[in-house]
Amino acid sequence: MEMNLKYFGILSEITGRPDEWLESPAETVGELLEELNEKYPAMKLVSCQISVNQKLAERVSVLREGDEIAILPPFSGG
Amino acid sequence: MEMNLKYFGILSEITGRPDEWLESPAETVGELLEELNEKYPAMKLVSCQISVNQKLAERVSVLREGDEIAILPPFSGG
Amino acid sequence: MNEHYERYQRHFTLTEVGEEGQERLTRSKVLVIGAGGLGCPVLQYLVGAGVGHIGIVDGDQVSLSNLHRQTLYTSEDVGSDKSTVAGAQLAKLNPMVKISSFSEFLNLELALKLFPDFDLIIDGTDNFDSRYLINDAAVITGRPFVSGSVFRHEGQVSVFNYQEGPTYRCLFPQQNRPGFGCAETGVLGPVTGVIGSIMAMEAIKVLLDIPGVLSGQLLILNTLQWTSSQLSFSRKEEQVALAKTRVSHLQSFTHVK
Amino acid sequence: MNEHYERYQRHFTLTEVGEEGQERLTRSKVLVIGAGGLGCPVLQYLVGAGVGHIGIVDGDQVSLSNLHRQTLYTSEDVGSDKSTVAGAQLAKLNPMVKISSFSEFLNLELALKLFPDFDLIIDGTDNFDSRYLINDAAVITGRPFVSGSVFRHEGQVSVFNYQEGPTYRCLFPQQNRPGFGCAETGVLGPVTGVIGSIMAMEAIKVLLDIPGVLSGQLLILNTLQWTSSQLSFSRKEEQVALAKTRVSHLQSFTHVK
Repeated sequence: MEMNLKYFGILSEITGRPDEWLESPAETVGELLEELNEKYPAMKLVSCQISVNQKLAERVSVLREGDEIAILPPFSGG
Repeated sequence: MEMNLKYFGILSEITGRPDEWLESPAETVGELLEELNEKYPAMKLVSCQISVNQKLAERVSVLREGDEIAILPPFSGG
Repeated sequence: MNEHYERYQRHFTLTEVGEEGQERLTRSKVLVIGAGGLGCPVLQYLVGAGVGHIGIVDGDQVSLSNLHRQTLYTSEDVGSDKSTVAGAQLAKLNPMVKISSFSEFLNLELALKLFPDFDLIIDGTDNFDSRYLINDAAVITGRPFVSGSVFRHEGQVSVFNYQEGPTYRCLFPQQNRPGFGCAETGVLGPVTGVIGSIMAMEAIKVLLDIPGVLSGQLLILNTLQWTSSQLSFSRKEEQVALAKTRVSHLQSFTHVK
Repeated sequence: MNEHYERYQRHFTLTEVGEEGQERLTRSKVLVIGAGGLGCPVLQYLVGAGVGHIGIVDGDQVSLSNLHRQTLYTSEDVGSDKSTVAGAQLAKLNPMVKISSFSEFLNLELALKLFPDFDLIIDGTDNFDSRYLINDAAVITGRPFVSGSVFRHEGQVSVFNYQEGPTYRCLFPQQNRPGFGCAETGVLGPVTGVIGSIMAMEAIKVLLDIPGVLSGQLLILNTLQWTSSQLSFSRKEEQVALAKTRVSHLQSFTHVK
């Protein structure tokens, strides 16, 4: 399944890009996260939330072809 | 043909809405403008530009089903 | 009254404000936590707009490295308390506004004492501890709060605990992992200017009941590409309950002391 | 040098600035036309960022109805020249920046005299005559300019005449129809804060060659919904040529005089 990933904040530095299309066997948000943690080990260190199609998702949320998935850490700066 | 119109600045006040879907026989930007000027006479008084799918268009530009058409006046305030 | 009319003239022709809205702003009380890169524009525009009472909480002193983005301070102010300097400058901007400065870092006791006196809280702090603290105190005291934050060229804004809407913990449950502030990562002044101004706008929307408040919506802005996205999220009662456990901690703490 | 390092500390850890970029800012010269709602944040952030030389052109005096959005002024300044007051306040913010105040309204002769001394022009004016004038003088003198404008809760920003890119006339050919400024229509302070801060960011991008400059792109922002759109447009040689006809007018005018 192909998905459109968007990386915010420090995640775009960890992954080296602001977004990418990813072909993945992951069927849930949790599975996708595991795959990403393997691909980008530094990602494990960062607290972040996942949204699917502009809506906050849970680890158990099911993914569909073409979903837009944003991975966003909270920011603290002011 | 159905088109998605977006009105910026004073135009959203003239038309009473920020956007609308319009069923129109217009085949070019110029023809659409004529139709709008009839529907919203006050529009004639305002200097504005038209963009089609996020690109500045000319009066002769040809329209297609589902086009996103923005009507934007320059702003002067500061 | 003439000064009132002349000063707020640009508000009277706006349907969203008008004379009634201006009257409402004048009766409003807003507490701004953090008078830094985000707090400065928030304070300037809320004091300019004529909010009746503004509280400023910041225990920090002005440093040279603040000046590129913290527009209420000058080189002469280096070393002075931010909340005091900001208060004095804002009083000159609009003497019709009552300004209270608190030169302290926020803690739970101070938050629970101050929040009930204000209608709306602004979180312009620069660390996660303060953000969770503000969230929890806002939940406990039943106050909405506008929250903004930046990371390099990106910013986030949302309004939490507004009309039974979701809280900060509903979006970002607390996790023991590192965060990143301005000091470590660097930031350009205009980034805090954009995000702080957006926060001021949201504050005015909350105070005047203007539709479209960013409640249950996180606005994320990239200031290099000017792309924005909005992500929606819902209230989670277990996260709201978590905020309230703070009170019991405080009570037992106070008791033990 | 120690002050330099401490003051710009938050820039040094940014890959887009760094020590080299800071050096470049220090050598840059920016002329800001209009020290009003848009000009104030632009000036504050560019002076804060350490741009070497800032010129301010504004023939207006501070009035009470400016104060809600023009954050460089206080009640005590009412009646004084904006460019003078702004210059004095900005010098306190960052004494390392050279500031030149011109208490005049821009006309073509002044523009053609001043523009060649600066690398970048900022259009923060509040009327169409000035906007076309700045465009034409920028085209004639070969200077890029950052242009921002607001209408109620909406704002527009673009960078014109940047690296052979399109000009203001390529986007909005001159037409004899009415426009709308802040005085007639009203505006909330944070709206000019957001748009002015965006303009300051674009200025820094131009000065430091950071990719993504809004050249050939008009950013339109709605501050009630926080929706943004970007519309692309191209250079039209006949519109660029039109700008240059201004010089012949001036030459004949000067000649006749």
